[in-house]
Amino acid sequence: MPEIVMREAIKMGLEEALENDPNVLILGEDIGAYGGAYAVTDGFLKKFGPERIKDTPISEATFIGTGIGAASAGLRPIIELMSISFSLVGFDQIVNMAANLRYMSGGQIHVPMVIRAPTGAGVQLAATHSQSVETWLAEVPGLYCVCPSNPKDALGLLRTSIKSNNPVIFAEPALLYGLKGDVPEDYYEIPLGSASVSKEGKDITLLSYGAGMSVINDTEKILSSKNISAEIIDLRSLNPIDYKTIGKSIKKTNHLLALDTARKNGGIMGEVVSNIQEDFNDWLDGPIIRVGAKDVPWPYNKNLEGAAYPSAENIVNTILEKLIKV
Amino acid sequence: MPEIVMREAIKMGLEEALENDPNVLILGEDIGAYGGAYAVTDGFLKKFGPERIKDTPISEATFIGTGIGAASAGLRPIIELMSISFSLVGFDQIVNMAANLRYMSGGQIHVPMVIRAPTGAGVQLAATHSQSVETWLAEVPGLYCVCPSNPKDALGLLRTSIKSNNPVIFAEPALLYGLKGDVPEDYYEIPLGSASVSKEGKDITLLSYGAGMSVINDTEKILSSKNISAEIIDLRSLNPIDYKTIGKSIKKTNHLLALDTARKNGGIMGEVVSNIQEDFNDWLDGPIIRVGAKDVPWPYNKNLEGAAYPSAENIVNTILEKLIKV
Amino acid sequence: MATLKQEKNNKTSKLTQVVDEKKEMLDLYKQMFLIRQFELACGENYTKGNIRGFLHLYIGQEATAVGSISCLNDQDYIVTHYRDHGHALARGLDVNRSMAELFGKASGLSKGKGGSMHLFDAGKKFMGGHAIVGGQFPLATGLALACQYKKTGGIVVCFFGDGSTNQGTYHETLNLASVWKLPILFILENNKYGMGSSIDRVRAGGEDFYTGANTYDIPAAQVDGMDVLAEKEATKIAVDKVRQNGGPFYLECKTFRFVGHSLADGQKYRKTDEIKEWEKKDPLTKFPEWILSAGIAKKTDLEKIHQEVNKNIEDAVNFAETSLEPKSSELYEDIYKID
Amino acid sequence: MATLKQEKNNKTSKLTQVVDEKKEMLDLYKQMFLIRQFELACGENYTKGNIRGFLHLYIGQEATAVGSISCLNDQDYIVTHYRDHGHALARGLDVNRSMAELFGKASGLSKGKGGSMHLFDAGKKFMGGHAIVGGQFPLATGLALACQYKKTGGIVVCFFGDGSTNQGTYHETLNLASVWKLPILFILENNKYGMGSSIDRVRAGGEDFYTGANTYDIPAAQVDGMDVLAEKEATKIAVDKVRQNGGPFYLECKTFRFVGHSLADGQKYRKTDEIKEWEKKDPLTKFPEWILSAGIAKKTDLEKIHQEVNKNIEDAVNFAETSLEPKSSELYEDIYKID
Ligand SMILES: Cc1ncc(C[n+]2csc(CCOP(=O)(O)OP(=O)(O)O)c2C)c(N)n1
Ligand SMILES: Cc1ncc(C[n+]2csc(CCOP(=O)(O)OP(=O)(O)O)c2C)c(N)n1
Ligand SMILES: [Mg+2]
Ligand SMILES: [Mg+2]
Repeated sequence: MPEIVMREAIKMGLEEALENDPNVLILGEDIGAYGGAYAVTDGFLKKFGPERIKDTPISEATFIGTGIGAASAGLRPIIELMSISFSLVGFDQIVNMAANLRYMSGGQIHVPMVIRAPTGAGVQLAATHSQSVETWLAEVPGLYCVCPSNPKDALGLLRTSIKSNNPVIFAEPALLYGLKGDVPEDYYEIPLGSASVSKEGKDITLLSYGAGMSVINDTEKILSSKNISAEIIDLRSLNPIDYKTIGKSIKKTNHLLALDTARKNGGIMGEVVSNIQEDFNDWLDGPIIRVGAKDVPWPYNKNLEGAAYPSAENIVNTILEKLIKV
Repeated sequence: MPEIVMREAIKMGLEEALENDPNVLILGEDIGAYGGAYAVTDGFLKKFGPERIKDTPISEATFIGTGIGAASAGLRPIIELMSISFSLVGFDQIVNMAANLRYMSGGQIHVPMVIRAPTGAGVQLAATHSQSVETWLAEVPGLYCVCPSNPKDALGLLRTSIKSNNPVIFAEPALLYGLKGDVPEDYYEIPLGSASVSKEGKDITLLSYGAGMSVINDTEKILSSKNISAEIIDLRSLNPIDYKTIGKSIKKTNHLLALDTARKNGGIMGEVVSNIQEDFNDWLDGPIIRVGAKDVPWPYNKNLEGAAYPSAENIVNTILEKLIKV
Repeated sequence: MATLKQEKNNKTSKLTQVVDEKKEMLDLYKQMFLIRQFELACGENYTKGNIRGFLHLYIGQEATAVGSISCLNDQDYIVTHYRDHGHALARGLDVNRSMAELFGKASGLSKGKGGSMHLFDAGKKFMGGHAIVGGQFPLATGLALACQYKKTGGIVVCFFGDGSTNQGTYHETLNLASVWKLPILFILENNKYGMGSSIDRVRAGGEDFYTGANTYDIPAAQVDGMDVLAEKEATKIAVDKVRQNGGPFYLECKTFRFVGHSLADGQKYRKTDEIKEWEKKDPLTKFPEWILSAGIAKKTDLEKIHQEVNKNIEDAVNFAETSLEPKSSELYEDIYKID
Repeated sequence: MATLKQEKNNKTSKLTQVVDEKKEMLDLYKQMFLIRQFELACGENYTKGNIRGFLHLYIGQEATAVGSISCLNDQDYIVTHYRDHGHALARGLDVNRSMAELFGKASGLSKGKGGSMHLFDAGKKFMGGHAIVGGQFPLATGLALACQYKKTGGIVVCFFGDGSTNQGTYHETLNLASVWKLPILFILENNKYGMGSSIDRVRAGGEDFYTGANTYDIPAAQVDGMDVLAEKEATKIAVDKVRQNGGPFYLECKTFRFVGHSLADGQKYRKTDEIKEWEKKDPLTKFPEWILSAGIAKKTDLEKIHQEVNKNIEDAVNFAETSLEPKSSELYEDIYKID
């Protein structure tokens, strides 16, 4: 199949689900007549009609909760948020309702729902619009959470997310909607909870997810030019986390660098690093290095935003300084 | 001064602030006529009047935001939430408004406000009412976050929190309102960002905060009976975190166990452990052990809740197994 | 106890009608009495420490749940808040398993994981029991969307308190339900207080809520929630409207709780006089009085009910007490459904 | 351009009155023209890549901000949403520093940290610029609480869009403002669309919003927001009411944006006809026509304004372009105020 951009891949996954399962419907602000803030659902209203492509009022708490209710009565709603930052307006519904319903009912209810939302900084939307809220949602038992870094993973993960019987947070890096990549023509799925080793190597494991993967890929190129062989892991799923794949890699490379493009403090990698240092201590030849965005609100100015964002050059320097002497 | 309970210490701090600063007022649900869900503000309405003790409708988003607005216009509002779980209903106001206003305005605005709320599990309130949301709020730049474990710290931290020119999350362990402790008669403050070494030791550092301190104290007693000398650190402040005090201790003991009574996944200690293993790697004689509550929604049943809650016995066993062979 | 009666359009004999009426009235009474006795038993067992956490009793409001829920059928969903025992029992949830849930036992409705504030019985389309004030509104909208989308013919009844109308989700949900013409019956139980806050101190717009529904183009009515027959009639009309028109309806029930907000409430915020005044309307006194005076049933009929119910409650407490605690492996069950 | 005029109760000579009126009218026009030209310059510089992120232009709505804000004094606070340039300029915020903020420069109002959606000037009590729809409501309540508590005599004007009324905070804040009798003037700019959603598709209750304010016991009125004088008169009455009574007032302004929601909007959701129809009411055409036809000022007066304003805008773009980028150390400034 020819290369397609991430936006297209997500669109394909949605379209396929709408076509195959009459219980799938989409709820969100301006997904219909407007065509979606990031044009992911463009054309859907015409194709699937207003009963399945439901434009909502600007009431995040309520239309998220409506998805939860609909899911618990047997539909498979997909919720689109214009930004994952707006999930904060409906946070209680996600954290207390979607995640807890099954447990509090002793397993009587399940909530097959996907919440899709653009995430992350890098497009100069400033502090209110640039948060990476998936790092919090990934910590809530009862939710699954994934974040693809390329079109192929986006489609594969979206398929399993929509088929899942549980609420899934599907975080789409806003920076990557235009990213191109190959997507297999034959049907495939990517299981929730599986990381991918996108490049093998032996000196150090580089771990990230979502928009961080392009920083990691750049990092690997520089390291390679210095004859350092890096293995690259794309976490893909933030809950559950595939510690098996990470562990296997560490046993080989004995070094780990973990990158968030979310703020370092509170990024998903704090959790990962803390677990890895405990469970794989004997295989580590030094500290695990964790990098993330600077611990500041996201600024509007391009240079400042860039300075807050992690860079491959800095990562390489840190590796050379702290881990691998060349 | 004779021993007082934590509830009394907090009450003292509030009363003192109301008496000394006419710009201090309290907003919250049922803090006036009812006397407060946990009776912390009992009697205040009569003493300070309805202009300063303001009963609010059940509108968390709005009365939190009202506090933010009032603070940015020069008042020093204290917001009481009946449970930190209810902050999720007003999460956007805290995370996007209180925390970001100063930055987004280029330093023109400041928000001297305290949000007080009971936190944590242990009183059989089940999944919706038992969350430890301070672990998320502590990760937001622009907010401070503290959580006392005893009456003395509660009063000292409350004083600095109310005097701070920034928004402070003041998390009060629901389990501890009745905990007794000495409170100095002379005026004192406890700076935000300072941990306390509550007991010196040499074999291992035990780190926790809030309700976790009583588990840690029990742990220390058992260890001591086995001739293991533990140093105990009470984090007290979750943002900023006093890495200096922790680091100093680790240089001495070379072992660290960090405990959350929040769920392990997403607890504050993931962040702490990740940083410590990186910055103090050379002083650590083994992995850092992190313990937390089980990664499940909080169940109602007493035994199940107890099983989800960390226990001193289990911690001791883990230490003996993984770190210190006796 | 005057109440509007709709004409009955049936061809059964006069005798059958009388028998039906007797049965119907005694059923209503039995349910209300069951709830009252259940709540009293809960209070007792809270004091004993068998029930923990927060406990909110429904005492005083029985007529609302019983009258309204008697109009629903099996396709209809119910959603409510933490003061949920009354709605649960009126919906016919198992008394033993309800009590066992409050005791936190494995035999409880939710295996002891939810407790008093989070009662569920999905089989009976009783979808909780929600402890975050205002949290249940969006859920109700979603269930109604499913009814509409799947054309099941079912509707959703969403119970809520006066205090919860101050949450944003109330407004958002009324708006959405109206825009999407969702089959929801909003039932406000206006007991004049949200915890310690009387509505005049926290709400703009006066004592009546149903008038505000027209802002959202939602038809609305008010009913005496202490009068089980009035409640039943009003709900019947409302349910019919929702089923026929598809869109929402708003029913405000004037009611009162005779006890504190929860078992921890000293009720400093209200006068004993006010409680006394309302107790005169106690449906557990007025309704049986009317039954007797109207000659619908005899004292012995009521006594029989009392005996039956008291036995039920005794059994339920017994069942709860003797049921097993959940196994500790249960901690990890029911978080995710297997994919 | 007919508009209700209040009687002027002053003793100055007729001549002064005429001079005052001329000055007043030209001032209003100048401000509207300034906003229009500012917005056009923004659009241009967005295309050039000098302005980034999301950019929401105020073109078409100028009469609302200018008419209403002209009634405020220095003690009064203003809070608005992300479509904030018009309100900022009408409040007299520095044009250069406003433009510099959009360019993300160190000389910007917020040192380049906030951008278009987050304009602030605390010195002028202009408290943002809020990009989370509905987020500004509670903030306004809090500022009003401070005015009330400190008895400053100031009031708060809270601007918001039709779309934002679907957020829960709208409802919560109207309720609280009424219960606490807070000095807030709620100004709804009803431009018929929230992004691509026309109000009839997302809102129950019809085209008019001000009627809903009575649910909260808040006095309300509606005004033609395309008519700067009508807007001014209505606001004056509203502001007086708020100042005198202390409590809130709700003013709905019927208006329209002639351009897309943001610079990324293809406007597929509405017809060109509708835009054309509204453009006939363009305050930048109608108002100067009226000024001339009523003999209040001459063409040359207007031309002088055009020249001045165009120079202002040119200077502002220049200022913004030549201003320095913030230093990277700025990244860590302005997070906390030193204790
Ligand atoms: C978001 C949230 N805020 C506060 C509470 C605490 N709380 C529980 S019930 C209640 C009062 C609700 O009153 P109302 O809606 O009138 O119902 P009633 O108790 O009278 O049946 C409050 C404040 C809560 N559970 N959730
Ligand atoms: C909580 C939240 N949801 C969605 C958005 C995206 N968004 C920005 S503006 C807007 C439309 C708002 O419409 P309205 O209030 O009518 O104001 P107008 O743009 O017409 O001036 C939307 C949906 C947002 N910024 N915040
Ligand atoms: Mg009530
Ligand atoms: Mg609009």
